[in-house]
Amino acid sequence: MEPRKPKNIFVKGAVSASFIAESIQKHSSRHDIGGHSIFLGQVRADKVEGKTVSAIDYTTYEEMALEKMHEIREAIFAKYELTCMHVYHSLGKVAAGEICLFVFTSSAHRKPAIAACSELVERIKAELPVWGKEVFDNETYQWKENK
Amino acid sequence: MEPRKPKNIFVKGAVSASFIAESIQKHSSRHDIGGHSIFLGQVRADKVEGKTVSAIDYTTYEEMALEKMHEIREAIFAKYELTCMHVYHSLGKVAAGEICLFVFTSSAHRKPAIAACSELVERIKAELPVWGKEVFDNETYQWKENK
Amino acid sequence: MSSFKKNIIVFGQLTDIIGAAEINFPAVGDTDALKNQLIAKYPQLAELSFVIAVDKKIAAGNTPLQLDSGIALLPPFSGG
Amino acid sequence: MSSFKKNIIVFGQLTDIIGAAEINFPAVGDTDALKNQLIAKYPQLAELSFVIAVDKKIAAGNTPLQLDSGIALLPPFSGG
Repeated sequence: MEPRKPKNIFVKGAVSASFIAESIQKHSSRHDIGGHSIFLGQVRADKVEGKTVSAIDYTTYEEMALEKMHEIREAIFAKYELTCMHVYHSLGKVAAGEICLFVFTSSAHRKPAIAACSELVERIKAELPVWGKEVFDNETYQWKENK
Repeated sequence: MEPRKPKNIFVKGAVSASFIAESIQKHSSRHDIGGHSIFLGQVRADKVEGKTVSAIDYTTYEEMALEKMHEIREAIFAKYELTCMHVYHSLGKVAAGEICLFVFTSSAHRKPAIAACSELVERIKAELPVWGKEVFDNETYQWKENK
Repeated sequence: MSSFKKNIIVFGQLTDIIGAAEINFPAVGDTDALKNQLIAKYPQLAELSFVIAVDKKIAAGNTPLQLDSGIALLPPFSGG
Repeated sequence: MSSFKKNIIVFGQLTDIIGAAEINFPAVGDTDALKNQLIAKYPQLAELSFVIAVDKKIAAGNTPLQLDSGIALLPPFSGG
């Protein structure tokens, strides 16, 4: 069997609600799926010393991120009984209120889908070489820190 | 303060992908949200003794279900720091491949959204007086059992 | 006398056993008595796990019934 | 001699400190030596936690560098 090829997860700008709807809709032909779990990261307009975050500008070390994502994907597929797994992460500017991360897992039963989605989100945040620059309304910025 | 009124969670037939997209889109004006967690229940075309499930026909004891859902909602809001919580459950026939349950939680941070969504799904399945009748392709049926 | 009969609403697979979504049943004093009389009339109920809801709350243990109590028979839930 | 210099790619807030997304830096034998020389040239790096990736893998402990190793400087990740 040929190994799965690393898939691109990066999209330019925000993930739209209609893109999410299309992804969900595509799974209606998979009659072995009983549950989908979705996580969406949304850009918050945090206030820092009187300034407000208006957008996050994302960059990545793409080749490394895709290799790492491939490794995470294989590990999650090995650990949970999933039918599908999809991950999309924004690059470039994503305005406050827009979606920057879309993680989507499906399974015959709810528990693997939910557990896999949650673990994927944690691993993506901790292990993918992606950086967010929080751009303020006055054009200054600070580098985002994940907690 | 007036207590929150029980909200109706029931929708006739399947939950459409476009309805889910609209629900997500509505939250783009909430700039205090950092993460959304969504669970979707989808009808599986299970095979039982040579017959295939073509749809699930849902019924409920509506007044009791809405009171119970209200109680669950209040408990989840008290337990987790959420900005929003939405639950939609189908009544009547939902065909294989269609969505019958849509649970949607949002929070400033991912962890409360994910934990609340997962707990909501468990409580909805265990505590809401809702019954699914699995209708087979030959018009016979069996009553669904939750595990 | 009709004042000593109560409407009981019935859900899920219990409607198959009882043959209706609502029955008119002689009033009894508590949920244990009701359960016994229901099983006497519909023996198949003994094979099925079901609970009695009184005024939209599941009766935990034997629960007294008032003449105006709303009674429902609920088989195991299977929503979602 | 240019063959003893290496391109190093730089990400996130490190680009602010180093002032570029890519630098040409004298080749050294291992990642500890590289880190020391980088801090000597860019003292602000000492205040920041960062890791060195060698051929797209984070160097765990001191890692020997080949002349053809792909080197990248990665500040703490903040995706999602």
